[in-house]
Amino acid sequence: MGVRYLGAEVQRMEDPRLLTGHGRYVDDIKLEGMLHAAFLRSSQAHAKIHSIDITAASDLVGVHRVFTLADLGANYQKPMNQLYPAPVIEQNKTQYPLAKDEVCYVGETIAVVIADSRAIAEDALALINVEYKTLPAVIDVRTALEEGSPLAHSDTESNLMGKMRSKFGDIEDAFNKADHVFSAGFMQHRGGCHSMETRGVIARDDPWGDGLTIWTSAQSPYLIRRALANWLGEPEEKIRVIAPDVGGGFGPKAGFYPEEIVIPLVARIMERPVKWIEDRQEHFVSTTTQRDQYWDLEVACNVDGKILGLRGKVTHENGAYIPYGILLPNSSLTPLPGAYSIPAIDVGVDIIFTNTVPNSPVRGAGRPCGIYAVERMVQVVSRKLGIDPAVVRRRNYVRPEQMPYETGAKLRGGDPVVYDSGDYEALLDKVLELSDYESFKDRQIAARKEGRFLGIGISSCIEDTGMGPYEGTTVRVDASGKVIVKTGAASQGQGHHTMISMIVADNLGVKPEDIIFESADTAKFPHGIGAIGSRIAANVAPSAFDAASKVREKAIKLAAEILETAEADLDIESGIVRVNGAPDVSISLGELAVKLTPPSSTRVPTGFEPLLEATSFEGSAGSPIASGSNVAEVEVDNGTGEVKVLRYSVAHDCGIMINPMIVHGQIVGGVVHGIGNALFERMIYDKQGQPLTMNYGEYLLPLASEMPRIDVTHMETPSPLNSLGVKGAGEGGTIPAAAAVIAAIENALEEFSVEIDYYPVDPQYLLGLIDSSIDSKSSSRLS
Amino acid sequence: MPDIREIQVSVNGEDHSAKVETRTSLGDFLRQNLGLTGTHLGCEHGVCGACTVILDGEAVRSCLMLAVQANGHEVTTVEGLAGEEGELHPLQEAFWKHHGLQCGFCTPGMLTSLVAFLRDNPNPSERDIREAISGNICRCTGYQGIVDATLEAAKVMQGRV
Amino acid sequence: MKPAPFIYHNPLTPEDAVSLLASNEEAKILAGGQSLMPMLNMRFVVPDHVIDLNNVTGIDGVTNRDNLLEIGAMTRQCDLMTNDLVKSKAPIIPEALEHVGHFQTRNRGTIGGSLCHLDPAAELPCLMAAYDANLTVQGPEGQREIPFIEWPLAYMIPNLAPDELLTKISFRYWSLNHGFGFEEFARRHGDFAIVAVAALLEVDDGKITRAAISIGGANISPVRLVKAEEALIGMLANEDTYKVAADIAQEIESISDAYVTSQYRQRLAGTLVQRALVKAGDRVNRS
Amino acid sequence: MEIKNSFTVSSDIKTSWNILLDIERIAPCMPGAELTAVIDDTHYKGNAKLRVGPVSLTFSGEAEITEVDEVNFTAKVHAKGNDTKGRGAADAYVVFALSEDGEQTRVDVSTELNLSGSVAQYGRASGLIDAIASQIISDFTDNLESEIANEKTLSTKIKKSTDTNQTGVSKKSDNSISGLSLFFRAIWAMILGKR
Repeated sequence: MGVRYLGAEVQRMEDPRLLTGHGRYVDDIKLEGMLHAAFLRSSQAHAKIHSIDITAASDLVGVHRVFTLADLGANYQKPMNQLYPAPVIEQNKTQYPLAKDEVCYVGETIAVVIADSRAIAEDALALINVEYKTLPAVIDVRTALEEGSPLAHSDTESNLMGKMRSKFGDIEDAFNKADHVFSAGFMQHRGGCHSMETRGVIARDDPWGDGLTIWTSAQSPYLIRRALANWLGEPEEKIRVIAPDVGGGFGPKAGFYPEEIVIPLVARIMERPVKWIEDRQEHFVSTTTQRDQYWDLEVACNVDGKILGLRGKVTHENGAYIPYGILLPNSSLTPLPGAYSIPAIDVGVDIIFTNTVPNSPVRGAGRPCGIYAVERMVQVVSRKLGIDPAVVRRRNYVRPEQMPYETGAKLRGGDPVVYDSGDYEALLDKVLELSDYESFKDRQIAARKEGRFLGIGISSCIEDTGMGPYEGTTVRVDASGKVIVKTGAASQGQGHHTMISMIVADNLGVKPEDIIFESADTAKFPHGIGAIGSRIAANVAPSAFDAASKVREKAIKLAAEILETAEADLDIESGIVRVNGAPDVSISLGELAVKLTPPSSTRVPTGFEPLLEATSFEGSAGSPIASGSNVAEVEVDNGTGEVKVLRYSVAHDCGIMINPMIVHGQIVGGVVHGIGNALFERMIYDKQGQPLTMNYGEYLLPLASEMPRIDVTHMETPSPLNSLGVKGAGEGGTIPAAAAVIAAIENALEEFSVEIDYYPVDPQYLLGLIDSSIDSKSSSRLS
Repeated sequence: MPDIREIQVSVNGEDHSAKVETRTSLGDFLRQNLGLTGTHLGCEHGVCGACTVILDGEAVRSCLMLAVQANGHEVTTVEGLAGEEGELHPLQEAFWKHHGLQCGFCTPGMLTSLVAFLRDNPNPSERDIREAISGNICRCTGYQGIVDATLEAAKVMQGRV
Repeated sequence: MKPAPFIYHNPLTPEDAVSLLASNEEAKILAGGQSLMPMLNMRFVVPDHVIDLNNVTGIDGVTNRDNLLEIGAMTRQCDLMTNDLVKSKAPIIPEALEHVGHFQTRNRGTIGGSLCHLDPAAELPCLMAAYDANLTVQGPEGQREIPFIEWPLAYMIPNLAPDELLTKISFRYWSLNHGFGFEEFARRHGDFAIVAVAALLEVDDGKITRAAISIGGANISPVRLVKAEEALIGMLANEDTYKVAADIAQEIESISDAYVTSQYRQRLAGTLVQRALVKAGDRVNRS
Repeated sequence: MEIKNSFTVSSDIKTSWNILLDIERIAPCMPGAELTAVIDDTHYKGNAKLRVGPVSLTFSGEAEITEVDEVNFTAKVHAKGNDTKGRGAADAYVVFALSEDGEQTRVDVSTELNLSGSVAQYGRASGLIDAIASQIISDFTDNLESEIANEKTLSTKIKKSTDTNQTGVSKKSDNSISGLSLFFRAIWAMILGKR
């Protein structure tokens, strides 16, 4: 068996369909007799509901029925499940699928209209009259714990959802013996999902047949099946959840939403299929997002820049409910100490309820925030001590000889964070070379002579990827010789079909085009976890590899018996088992499959189980840690405050790359998301909790016109944790980007001593910093 | 009482006659009445560009036009870009080769926009292409694969490759 | 995001359009649709009648009459960018239109639609303010002409009665060797400007003889920087002179919103007036 | 948002207080508002029209006098209304407090106004909407002042404001930055929904 596909830039199997308009997204599915839903959502950030009058809406021609919570049935007057229970959740608040008597954010579902068309359903929404008693809203996390602050939920005593802390090493000692202690405070804002396809759900109930079938634009169909089965009190087997083509996910589609309860229930009650497609305005107020985090940190270091300890506090805005456990605050802490060997850390997080859309991870989850925090403190050390930021990094990196390196931090499940492999300084060297870092000073001076302000910034990161437990694969050869590959892994554009087909094709000796790939359908594969946390490659690649190997072994063993030759003399190529050196002695995989699925009155060959098939759940023995170093080069316009990213360089290590073209796409796309966080994307609420950023003219997603060309180079340090040596790559572009861009801005404005304390960095803020620096300089000259 | 009109539209070279409520957008009409679901509605307020189709040769937002306004006009959607035998348009080929798509949702609008753009700008620079697709949002790719694909498609279409 | 129901009307002449406007309450005119359609989809605007101008004849195209450019209200933005008359007589217009949305929206968007929508940051109103354009509107009683300065009544409210239709925009173009500069600052390509500046200059013997500076986005409708225009007359066309105008621009009355403060808009106005004048000055000197 | 206004009238506190409690008399002081029904002594129905650029809103709702303190001369009113086409709601808590200021009466009007729904959710116009709301309240108190001070002046007051609006953007010199405020003059056109 020669490796043919692994490591090659194989063009994606998904693409011909998607390029010709033949994708199948939820909204493309049309079922006989299907009705359409529109949700009435709270216009209030926080209010008691006195009454809901649905009379006029129900009477509208074309409306079939309007449902409030009470109309869903006596068994269903209860809040939604907590997907990830955890002891640190002191106050567990999940929402009702339709509001009961209190709404806690603008966008919370209150009622649903079922009509002949979406347009008519929307007509009816305007006729529903909700009588609210407005309650004070909590919007600013910084004051949410103060005495007398309004409460995000009227039946709680405090807005504190819970506290977490990452503490290891002797922090007191580190700060006592350090030459210097520096501090910095900053706010990090990460925005929403904004996948180009919004969410959407179709449900059909066939009580005498298939049961409930749900098509949903989701990253974790199995999680939805389990959560729904739990909530309904029904067996999972009678619920089928399918994630068809999904137009981007980025985290928020990995949860379980009220609509995924309401639409199935309503379809059951109406005895008709029902479709709901989230529109873009709904997306802004109902799809979970990340929000603000305020960090106050102190770093202890020696004169040479060696960092001894890091301590401080984070205030995390959680939104109104906890649909998704504590994944986000947790993943903000676990990346500390980043790529560095920092012996002592003590950072706590207060998780705060506000009357805004509930939180969930968005590409990178908390990791971009944790890494930003570490990188900011490295930057502070570099600036305060006047040591080049590359040098400070060199003096602090975890070194290859320290691998496996246990940081002291813990993963969500309680396992220690262990860096499995990598060479962080080598990555830095690579990115410095790629970005012409050495000659930057010349570029900067030349530009300054023309009145232009150039700056450069470095950021290094680690990323825990491939969290367990598994993502299984079944490989089966059918009578036609086609290879059916099934997995629980759901794709939102990451190219799983191609990646998995490459592995199976290599191992089984077939062509990728002879593979029939099926995924993200709970009826097709018994269980899966979901596409979150850059976990698919490191879990599904080993299981696909293993399942294909087992099928291969079985095929060779059977062929050896049939062809009366030794197993060692056989090889499989293009789906045909051949005897080495005797090419016309052969049997096809299809023929072997028939032997193992024989007609009636015949036997399965002795010593063989039926089916030329194998299933594997092999994954990674821990979280493989990917790593990267990035360099951003920016120009700041001192007349407008505008920042242009001129150049962006990435050196990345995600272990062995299965398909470098796909990895490259993940990195570049991730970087652009990170630049969006650093400079553009911001969702604003007013003091009453009304969202003000409700369209794409105001929520600034990165466009091609503002994005730089991104140069990427790779190192391939195999992970020792799985059979293929792979690590995840889905978020490694996003995680370090904001820190690199912001360090570059500060570098560009060094003469103004600008210190940036929040992102996204908008031009108004930056120009204000420049102007006030000029003002203070001129006034000090005068005095 | 819904305001319904009968319209005649040529879509991808095929004549269609249909009754449509006047408030229906061209995008919804293509998707729901004609079943051409390749045209995607991403924002329905004219910013994301996913719904772009070619109307009488020019790229337009199908969410910002009423179906009734297409009466008597010719529309090309993503389904109409490949050749009669299903051979991919050079731009589709180049998107495939350069990984110009991930989830594929913005892709139809990117392709229709760029087909019209390349007709008027056969030798674009990278800057030209980036400005041309600044009205098409992609959340996955970071645009680079799309830009590279367009540069190559331009060459192919000029017979320079 | 589907529009509320309405009755659609498809007039073929301006007169028919006006009589439809006069006979139907709560009617909205649909020109290029690039602003109205989003508002219909979001149900911000819920009209009972929509009157489509796209099949109305005789209200598009560009003509040159006695040093006046006359532009039909339904002339599409893309056509203004490629029109030879516009390119030669008022080259600032194609330059500014590069900033208007994206090529797909310019394929539908019209000059009349933009002037009637009257977004404070829109480029075309800013340009028409710079040119002191006259707007011809047709009503049941016939036509009237409105100088641009009287066109904005309020935030996004033009001086147009419910039964009137904008049919034509005309302005006197500047001498062949005038200089022009259009500068705007938006966060991303094609976004609404935070502030936009259109500057026109005529210079004789190194001294400024005529100047127009129009600022969009700063206030609720475009504003002419009259004080600065007057100050420039007779001065040498150089950066020090432009600085005088820029300083005046920094005092311009400005609005705040959820994203930027009025102070920032003022600051931008200063920067952009300076840059637009430099550009205009350079172009004069070259010709 | 919270908006505070104060004025002093020359009439004595008793007279002022009686006028203030005459809702049918003071309702028209609210620009764009009309009283449509009197339910009882403390409950009223009405409409308020508002135009924000291309968006014409009609809020239909109720006002309730929630508290009348004859001893301290304070009254509280809660008014709320929904746009008839579902584009949002306005909710206002208004506190009127009268105090003697020598021979005169000082009137403090404090308004807590909350807008919700799509009318409140447009960031680019948010500053403007706040300004419009403040202007409405401020004009209301101006009119109220006139009503209390001298009922005859009320009609002229409103007419005057309307005139300002109809002047629109007038002379070129006025439009320069040294001219009158284009911004605040223009807001009147929106409040009154002219054209």
